Amino acid sequence: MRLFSWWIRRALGAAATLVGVSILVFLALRAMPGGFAETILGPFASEEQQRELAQRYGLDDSALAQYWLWLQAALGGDFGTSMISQEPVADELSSRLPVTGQLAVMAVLAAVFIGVPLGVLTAVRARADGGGTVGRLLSGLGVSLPEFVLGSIVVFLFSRYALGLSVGGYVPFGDDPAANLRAMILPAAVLSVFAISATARTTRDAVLNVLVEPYVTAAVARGESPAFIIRHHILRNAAAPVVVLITTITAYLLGGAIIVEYLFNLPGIGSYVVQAVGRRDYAVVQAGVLLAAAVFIVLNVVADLLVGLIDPRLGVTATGRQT
Amino acid sequence: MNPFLVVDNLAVDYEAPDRRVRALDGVDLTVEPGETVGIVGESGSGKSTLGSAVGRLLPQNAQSVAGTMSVDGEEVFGLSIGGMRRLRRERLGFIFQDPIGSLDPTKRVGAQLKLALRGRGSAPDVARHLERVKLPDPRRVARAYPHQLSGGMAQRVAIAIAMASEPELLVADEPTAALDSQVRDDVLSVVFTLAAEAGSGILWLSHDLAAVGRRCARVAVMYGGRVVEDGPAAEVLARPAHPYTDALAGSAPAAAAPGERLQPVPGRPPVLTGPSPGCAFADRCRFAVQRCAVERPRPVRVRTQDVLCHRAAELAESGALAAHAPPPSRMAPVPVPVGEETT
Amino acid sequence: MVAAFGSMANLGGDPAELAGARLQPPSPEHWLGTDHLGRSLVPRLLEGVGVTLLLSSIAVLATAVLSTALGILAGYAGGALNDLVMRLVELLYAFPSIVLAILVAAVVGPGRPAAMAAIVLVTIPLMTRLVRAASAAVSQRDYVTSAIVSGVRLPKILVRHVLPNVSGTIAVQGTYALSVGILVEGGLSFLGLGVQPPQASLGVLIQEGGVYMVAAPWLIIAPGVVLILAILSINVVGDGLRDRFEPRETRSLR
Amino acid sequence: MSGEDGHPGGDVGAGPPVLELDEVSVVFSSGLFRREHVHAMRDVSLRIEPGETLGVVGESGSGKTTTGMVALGLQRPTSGAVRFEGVPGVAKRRRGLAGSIQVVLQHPQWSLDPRMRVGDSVAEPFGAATHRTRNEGDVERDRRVGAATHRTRDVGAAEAVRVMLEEVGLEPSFAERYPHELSGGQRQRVAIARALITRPRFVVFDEAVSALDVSVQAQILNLIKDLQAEFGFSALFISHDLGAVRYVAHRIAVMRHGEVVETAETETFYANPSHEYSRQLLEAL
Repeated sequence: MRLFSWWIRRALGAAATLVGVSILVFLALRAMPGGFAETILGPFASEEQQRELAQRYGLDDSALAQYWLWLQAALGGDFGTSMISQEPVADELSSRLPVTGQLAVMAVLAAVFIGVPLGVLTAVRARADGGGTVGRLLSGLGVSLPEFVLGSIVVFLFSRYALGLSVGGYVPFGDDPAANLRAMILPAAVLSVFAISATARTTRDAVLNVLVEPYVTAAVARGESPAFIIRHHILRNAAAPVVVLITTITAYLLGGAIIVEYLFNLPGIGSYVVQAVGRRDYAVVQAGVLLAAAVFIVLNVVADLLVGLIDPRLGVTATGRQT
Repeated sequence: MNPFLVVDNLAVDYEAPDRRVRALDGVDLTVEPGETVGIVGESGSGKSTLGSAVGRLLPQNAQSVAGTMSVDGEEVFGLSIGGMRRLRRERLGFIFQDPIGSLDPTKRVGAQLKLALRGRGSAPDVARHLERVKLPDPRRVARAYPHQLSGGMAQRVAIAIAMASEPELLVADEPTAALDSQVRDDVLSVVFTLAAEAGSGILWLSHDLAAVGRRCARVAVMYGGRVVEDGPAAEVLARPAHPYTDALAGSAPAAAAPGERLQPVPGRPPVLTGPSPGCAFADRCRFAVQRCAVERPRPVRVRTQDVLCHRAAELAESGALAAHAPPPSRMAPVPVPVGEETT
Repeated sequence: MVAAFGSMANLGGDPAELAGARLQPPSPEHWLGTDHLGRSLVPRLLEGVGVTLLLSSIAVLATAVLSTALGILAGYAGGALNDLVMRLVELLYAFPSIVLAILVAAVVGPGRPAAMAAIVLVTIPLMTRLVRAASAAVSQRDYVTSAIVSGVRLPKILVRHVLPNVSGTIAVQGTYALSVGILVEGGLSFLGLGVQPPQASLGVLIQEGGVYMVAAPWLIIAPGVVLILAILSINVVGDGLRDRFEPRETRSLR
Repeated sequence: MSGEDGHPGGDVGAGPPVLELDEVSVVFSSGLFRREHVHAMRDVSLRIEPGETLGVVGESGSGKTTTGMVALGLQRPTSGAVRFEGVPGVAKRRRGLAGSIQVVLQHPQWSLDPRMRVGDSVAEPFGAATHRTRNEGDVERDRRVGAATHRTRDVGAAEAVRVMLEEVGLEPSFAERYPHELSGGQRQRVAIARALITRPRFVVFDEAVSALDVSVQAQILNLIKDLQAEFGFSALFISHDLGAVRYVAHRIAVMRHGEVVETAETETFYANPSHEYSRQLLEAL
């Protein structure tokens, strides 16, 4: 019963956030230079197009009514028309989604399969006197390497010297998987550095917190081996913050992908949005931002779902004095 | 029969960034197979460190700096990692203070018990082990997560897990301190009954002199990292031979008769940074003489007790230490007749 | 500190001066070489570091003030105020940092105000969450309860008891926020949406260097390394502060 | 309010009870649609006479801590009335009552602000109380708070702190120390000094000695008894430790599942507890 009502609250909260995000995005849209019509249609729209828009979004109506119409359109997948291509933004986004998605998935996989073991290892090996310093420095360096620096350097090295991989030359995975992976591995690697390091750091913290729990001491006292204790008692108990981080990172990767796609010239959503900002193609920016925020909110709910499955105690946090 | 546990002049230090704290300052103790021993001490007396040291479960910043400790002839601090693990697995058992915390929150009780049975446990086995600790409806308990249990139930589960391997010595570190007084007795009965059935010895660490005296055959009182008095429970309680034991018994409010004023021990327990130069209790002791502050006392025999006090023999003779009401008989909870005072 | 970063921009000569030939490699005269307009990179880099740090510190200072106020109030009061603040924070948190920064730049228009606003909006949710949690914990402590019972006024309780006891969290998170701020400024300027040339910032320099990467790699390596070192050293300071304010036990599994 | 005889006997009936709880219930609800209700207190009626210590015992979850919070005005009753010196409501009169009601809580490590010197911690309630005195020009309170208000406030506070530290058995030099330099027992002494510096008429001790070592616990229990004899405050002494409650309280209330199952004079309780549950508690002692 408690669980059920907790879930309903969580879902309502996520929905509220999503509405809040859409209001923010809508307000931003209206605040932009050129106004609403230009933002949606671009500056070169015909009179007829403008009339049609005014009718469709009720530009003479109250702001609330306009928001409602805009929201309905957005929910129906209508994000307006790109100023540059004069194509509907939604079509362009959906054709570019696979590239960004693939990048994010590759980076997340790296975070899970490299970052998590690294974090567990450095935590279990950590000592009071600071023996884990090397691992800590490495992961500290990793989170300090921004994509635009690391990416620039990688692009430079691989385009100047023959290092076996080339920059650019994106091919859809369905057309030629090998060529696709060759083109994607460098950008994904650049994107992964932060994800791996952040995951390793969070995992390390989480495992260190679990290591001092009485049930771990109890397991040691029963004569269990470290491998046994890690497998049966530590991994699951340390998983919750790592799951939350990885979902957060997935959303962050959508942001990082913007820079990586821009650098490696990949036809993903990120490079599309950056170009759009440069050309003041605002309808595209709006759609991209809304999409990223929506993905993040959905991922957050997924993370909560997973955490609920991992830890049967649903988190009750301290909320100040109730006097 | 050889003693199962022999602690000889054991000293353990904790290394903090800015200082070194001595937790054990030369502990002597022996526990015979199957013997029930209560270690009584206040916080900082070193009893928990001693309990952890038995299983070499000390925190990383602790190290033994002197003395030896052997379990059935095997030197604990000299064992290989594998040897130590085997010792813990096959011969030692532990119960801790925080019952719910010592169970894995993400695993059902049955699954945890099964792990402790090392995969040999079928569902009926699990139920049988839960039944032995007098848990009602064992099947339902097996399906529960630890946070769904009360403290008393969780501690029973922890006992079932610890006793599953029938250890030769069960170390119980304040196993009832976090429980309501109502369930304490029941939980202790379970521990002592199971241990008696399995022939396990018990090392029960507690701050409650009277409670320990009711259950254990022997009581060792710790102060300042040493065992200052060690003897049969009834004797130690009724006729303490060390001034600290006497003071401790006199300061428990539960023992005070109506209108009687408590006799607190002045000052506070010491924090040692190295070996104590004399008796650690000297500056709180109303019998202290100059010698007490500068010379470490050696064990002396007073009646049935081994005592670390320069003036023990003299005090025993003069009757300066109060005689306390005799403890109620051991093992059974004592029915209190209406209208009579409790101790 | 702010003044120091500000004056740093004026050290090492005039960054706009066309000091030599274009795209020259490092030499005794120009230690880090010259850029595509023939400007020496040393003064440019100093200006860039100064601008980036100045901008980020001011923004993080604003964040610290706002987050501390919001976090302490929400953490102490709990209830409806807490829910409201946390809902707002979650709303901002829902935007990935660079996405939020781009949105800000799109609305405000590219430039320094956009970069600062973006840093504030990106760091506020991170910091407010943790200050709130710390403040909620402190508010439950016995000394706060006894101060309330004694009739001590609320503002005094917040300033004398809660604030000093969450200051460790504020220091740690402020440090991390500074490194996030530098990242956001760098990323935004790199995309051409933050600081605008000819003014230098680390992001601007890296972006310019990227264009001439093949011909003049030193142009990107120097600012890149400086940026990485800046973030790394700030993070190390943050880790150190955290170890001090939130010390942690370690255990072995053996 | 006589302090000399140290027992409430002479005072009972001299004025209205210091604190009265009249059929107080507290219900906590949770859940969104099907709300679950937990009765932390169920029709609890208690009365504390001037100079009297009422002990409250019970297991965890029996509602004894909630009772303390209600008495302090930190928890609003769902139903029922709370009267302090005959006048209803405590929370709303907090400023007016500043210094009249104090509390000593459980955790020695959190009883004092770790960032404040001991002297400042002890002086804090004094400041709040003298402030009030000035605002309202309450001559009677002036006298009670001490000569301090006649001088400048800081000098007065420093002197009051010195006197109070002495009362709880600590040297004046402790005022300069920080809490982390003190032992648990010393911190509880400071917490008591802090509570008594305003000469309160009513003090709640919520598990105030539970976290202390046995040998130190006795010191604090004696200190509480002695100070009560000296200052004559009324007290609510809440503890799960029947031994401690029995030692300091004049009367004892036994709580279980949010209800008071028995209230009796301590001597009667020692000799002849009437409720079955009280007998069980005594046995477990």
